[in-house]
Amino acid sequence: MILVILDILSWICLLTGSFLGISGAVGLFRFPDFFTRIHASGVTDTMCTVLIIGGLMLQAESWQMVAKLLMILLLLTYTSPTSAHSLAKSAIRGGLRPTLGSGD
Amino acid sequence: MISANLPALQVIIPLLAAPLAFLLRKPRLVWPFALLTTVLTLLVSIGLLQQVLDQGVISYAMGGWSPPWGIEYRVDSANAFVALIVSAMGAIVMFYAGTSIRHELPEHKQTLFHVAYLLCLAGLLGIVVTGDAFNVFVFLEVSSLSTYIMVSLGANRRALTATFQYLIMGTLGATFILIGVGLMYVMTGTLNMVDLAQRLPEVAETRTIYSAFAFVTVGVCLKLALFPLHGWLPNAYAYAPSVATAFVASTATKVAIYVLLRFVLTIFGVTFSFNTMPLGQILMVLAILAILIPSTVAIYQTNIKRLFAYSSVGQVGYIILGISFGTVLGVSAGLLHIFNHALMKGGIFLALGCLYYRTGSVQLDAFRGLGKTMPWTMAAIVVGGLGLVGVPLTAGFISKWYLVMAALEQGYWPLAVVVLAGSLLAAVYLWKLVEMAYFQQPDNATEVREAPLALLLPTWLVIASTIYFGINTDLTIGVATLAAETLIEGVR
Amino acid sequence: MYIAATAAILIVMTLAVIRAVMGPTLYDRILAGNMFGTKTVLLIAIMSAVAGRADMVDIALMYALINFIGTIAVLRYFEYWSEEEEKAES
Amino acid sequence: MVNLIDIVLMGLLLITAFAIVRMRDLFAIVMLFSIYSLASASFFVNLDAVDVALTEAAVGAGISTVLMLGTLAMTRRHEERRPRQPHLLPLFIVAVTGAVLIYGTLDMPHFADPAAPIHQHVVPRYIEQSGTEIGIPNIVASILASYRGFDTLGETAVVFTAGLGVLTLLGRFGRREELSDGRSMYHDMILRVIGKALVPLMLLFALYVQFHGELGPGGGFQAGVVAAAAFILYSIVFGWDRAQKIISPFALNIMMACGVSLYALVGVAGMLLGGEFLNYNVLGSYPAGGQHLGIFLVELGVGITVAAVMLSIYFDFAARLAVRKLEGE
Amino acid sequence: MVLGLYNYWIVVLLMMTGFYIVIAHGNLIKKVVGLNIFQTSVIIMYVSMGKVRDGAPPILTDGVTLYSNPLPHVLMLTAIVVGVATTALALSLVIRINEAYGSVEEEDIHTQEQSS
Repeated sequence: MILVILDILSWICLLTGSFLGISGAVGLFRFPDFFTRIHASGVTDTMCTVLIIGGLMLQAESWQMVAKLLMILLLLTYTSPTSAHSLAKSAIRGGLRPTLGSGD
Repeated sequence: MISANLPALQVIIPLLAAPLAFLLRKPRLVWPFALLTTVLTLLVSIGLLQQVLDQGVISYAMGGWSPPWGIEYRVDSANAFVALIVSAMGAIVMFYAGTSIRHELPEHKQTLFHVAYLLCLAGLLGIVVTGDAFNVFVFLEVSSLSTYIMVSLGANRRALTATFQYLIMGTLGATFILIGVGLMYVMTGTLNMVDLAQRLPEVAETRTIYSAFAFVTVGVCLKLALFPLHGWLPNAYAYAPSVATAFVASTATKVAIYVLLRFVLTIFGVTFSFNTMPLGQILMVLAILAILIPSTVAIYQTNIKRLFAYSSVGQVGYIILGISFGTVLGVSAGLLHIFNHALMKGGIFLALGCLYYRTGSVQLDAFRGLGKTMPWTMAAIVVGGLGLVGVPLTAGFISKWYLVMAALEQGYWPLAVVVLAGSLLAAVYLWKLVEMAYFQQPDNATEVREAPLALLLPTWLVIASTIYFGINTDLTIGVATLAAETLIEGVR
Repeated sequence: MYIAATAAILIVMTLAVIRAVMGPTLYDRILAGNMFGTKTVLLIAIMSAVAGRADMVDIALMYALINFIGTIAVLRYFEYWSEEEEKAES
Repeated sequence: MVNLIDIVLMGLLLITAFAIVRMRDLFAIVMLFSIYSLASASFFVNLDAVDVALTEAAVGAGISTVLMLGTLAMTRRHEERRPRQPHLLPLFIVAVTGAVLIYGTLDMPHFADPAAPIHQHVVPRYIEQSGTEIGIPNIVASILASYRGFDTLGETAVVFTAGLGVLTLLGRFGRREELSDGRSMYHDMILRVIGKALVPLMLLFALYVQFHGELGPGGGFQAGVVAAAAFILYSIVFGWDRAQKIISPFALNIMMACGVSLYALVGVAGMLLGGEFLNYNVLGSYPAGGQHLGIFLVELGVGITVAAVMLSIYFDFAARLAVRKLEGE
Repeated sequence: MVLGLYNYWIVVLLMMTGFYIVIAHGNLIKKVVGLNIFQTSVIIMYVSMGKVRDGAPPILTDGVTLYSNPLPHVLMLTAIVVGVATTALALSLVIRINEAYGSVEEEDIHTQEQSS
């Protein structure tokens, strides 16, 4: 019973994660300028990672696997926003400005 | 114990000495150490040749894993002969390097040069003694990378562009070889040369093997600077430090030719290479072009190192011409010329190094009146040059004679004319130097003295040996014929 | 189910590559490259889950690290380069 | 699923490669190259080449990319667009070469065919015997360090040569201390915190990869590259001048020579104990024990050399950048 | 069976793309990138050869008998390392060339060499 619940839960995680991933990518692909794109990818990316890795963790057969996946999860949740942040910061410094909402 | 491990020691000594020399740091410690290493390597290769002549083929299983699972070192008369050439030139040039490098390079780069030199020696010897097709690639890269380092140390900024070009062409060549070996491997499942030779005939009639053959041959021809793939060579030779030019010119292309022989004759076999594939015809046409065109280009050069570099491309043509017959006589003529050309060109480049040591230039102008100011250096260049022309009593004559005989044996008498024409062209560019050196007055403005003994001695050792091997031919011809027979009979 | 997630990730990777190719600014490319890297990590995590091998997750871990360093390095050197250019212009 | 991933990744590789041909912005080209490298690395995982994948990611997407970026920082950003002679000759050469290769593939055994000769002749022994002969689970590590250990020695020598070469071309002995490669990313507080946390983790991971290499993917090369990458990260975030106070170029020089020597000396030890060069069986009281010790030492040598060389190369590049900066001011 | 030789053909295309960049482009850095693509594609070729259908990664595991071929993997580890060594050397040459000539374009360098 518990196994079935775990299974269903993990599928839900994986599917939602995939959906978020795709929506982020569509955002990256379709949005008009850099800052909207980084917004789109930044918001969905982290959640997508968490959900997919979480889904895999629920499926994992050994504790070793769970531990390693957890490490990846932690690493990605730390590094991905950091690089997004540095990227945005350096884009600003590099003279790039948002075109949407700039008031003109 | 030592005699059983000779094949491994041949490569291990310089390979291990390189990092140790790097740890010594001080050039005045590094050079004696490196010299000792090269002498030991030379002794090992003499011992190895002796052992091969006594006992026949030596097979040495690296790591104790029998071939084809492990890497095999397989020494027969052909590679023992080439290894001897390489390590002999290695030792002599290293002796010369002590004085020359101290003069040409700043102190902190001298150590780096010597270490690169040892690595290059190890790489070349590794290519020669190995019996594993992939191992060839690895050691090819060891020797290539260290050659790039040595060439890039040249004083002129053009040494840098020359090295870059060399690096690109060399890497393309090595990658082609890698592709070829991969295609062979996918059809046979083995990398060991003997094993490959035994398993290839089963699958020889497949398009994959045809294509593998093409890739290996083109890759190796890039490395050995066969016309028209010689683009990297003239500049690399012209702008490298004198020692590097002398060493690389007398060994690197020779080892590449050996690799060609090993792949074409031992692994693919004579029948496949020369009957199934039109290798003989292609090589012959390219060899004829290589003899005629670069030698003509050489005449118009004013940088004399560049002149002799073009001459090297021409001389490679002679060697390839011998190989293109696919007969014992032809291949032994090729091997003989590998040996003789290594000596002649090595000697000439060493002599040019003496000139550079005193005048700081290798342009044609620097030769003005050189016959008077540096008689021994100039005489060395002339004797070496006469060998290139192929005058009797020099080693060059012997190999050209054999070449012509091999051509006549096949009934290709027009080739004798080509060889003769090549000799004439060599005589023309040599005459340019002789005229400048002996019939022009030296500039009185600059005082030029004869080069120091530490440079002249190794130079004349090499030059004198070209005369010795022009008169006493038993050793060279004997070993070359034996080696050619081993190569052609193969392992079947 | 794994296959659905894999397909989704592959689609994301493709879109990221297209964005990296199209640009237009270098920052867009870096962003796309970063996204590509993260999705590679996920792809390999899924592959190792399918294979049921914990040791393959090490590779994913390695990718995550390398991807981070790559992004930071691009930013660092690009900034350095722009500084130089500004100096050259002024 | 293997086929799906295979096809898509191949397509991505093609897109990236073609884009690189067309593009002129060199920074973008390097970015795409790093994507290319990561994509090919995932491709390797898909084809079971886990060790290769680990190395390709670390080396291609990591070290090579960083070095290319460092070069770009010192040169121009754009490939100059200038009228050139039509690319007919190169195109012809490439077309012929490609045609020969395609022709060659026609008789090749089909992809993933288990009956292909490549899987029949030499390899079965590695797969069946290495468990007892060597006694470690990772077959790749067994072949790399023992069966074909001599190749690996040559490869370590190549790495050493590269370190030597970069030192020759870019290095300067002495007078490095007063140099600095300019404004680092020190100003970025978040990055600083994350960087500080990540560096020791990466070093730990490097040790794990080094010593776990017998059991899973990993080994000396990968570990060396990760260790070097950790210091490179430190150097990027905190500045090269700080990084070289932790590990000096002099120490790196010694390490890179010691690693190769260690490898070769293990081989010589085999010789002295009566075996062949690199025969580890004689190192221990029983063969598998000797193999274990030999592989451990050899991988350690590789790891030391690779880490030292990669870092030394990076430091040489950074030093050059610093010298440029000094001269510019 | 759909795949058949598909993988190899794509690999050949990739290889030739890299090769084309090396010989047709004049920018030295781009040449180095091309060389890397060329070498990486050769690695892809070898690794493709080593795949066995339904094989497992070549790490001995209980209960698994079918492994992919480990030998190409070993060879390619070597090739990757050789590749990065060459790249490092080539890039440092590019830096030195840029210092000596003020350009990394083959044509600029060529003109300068002709005039000197």
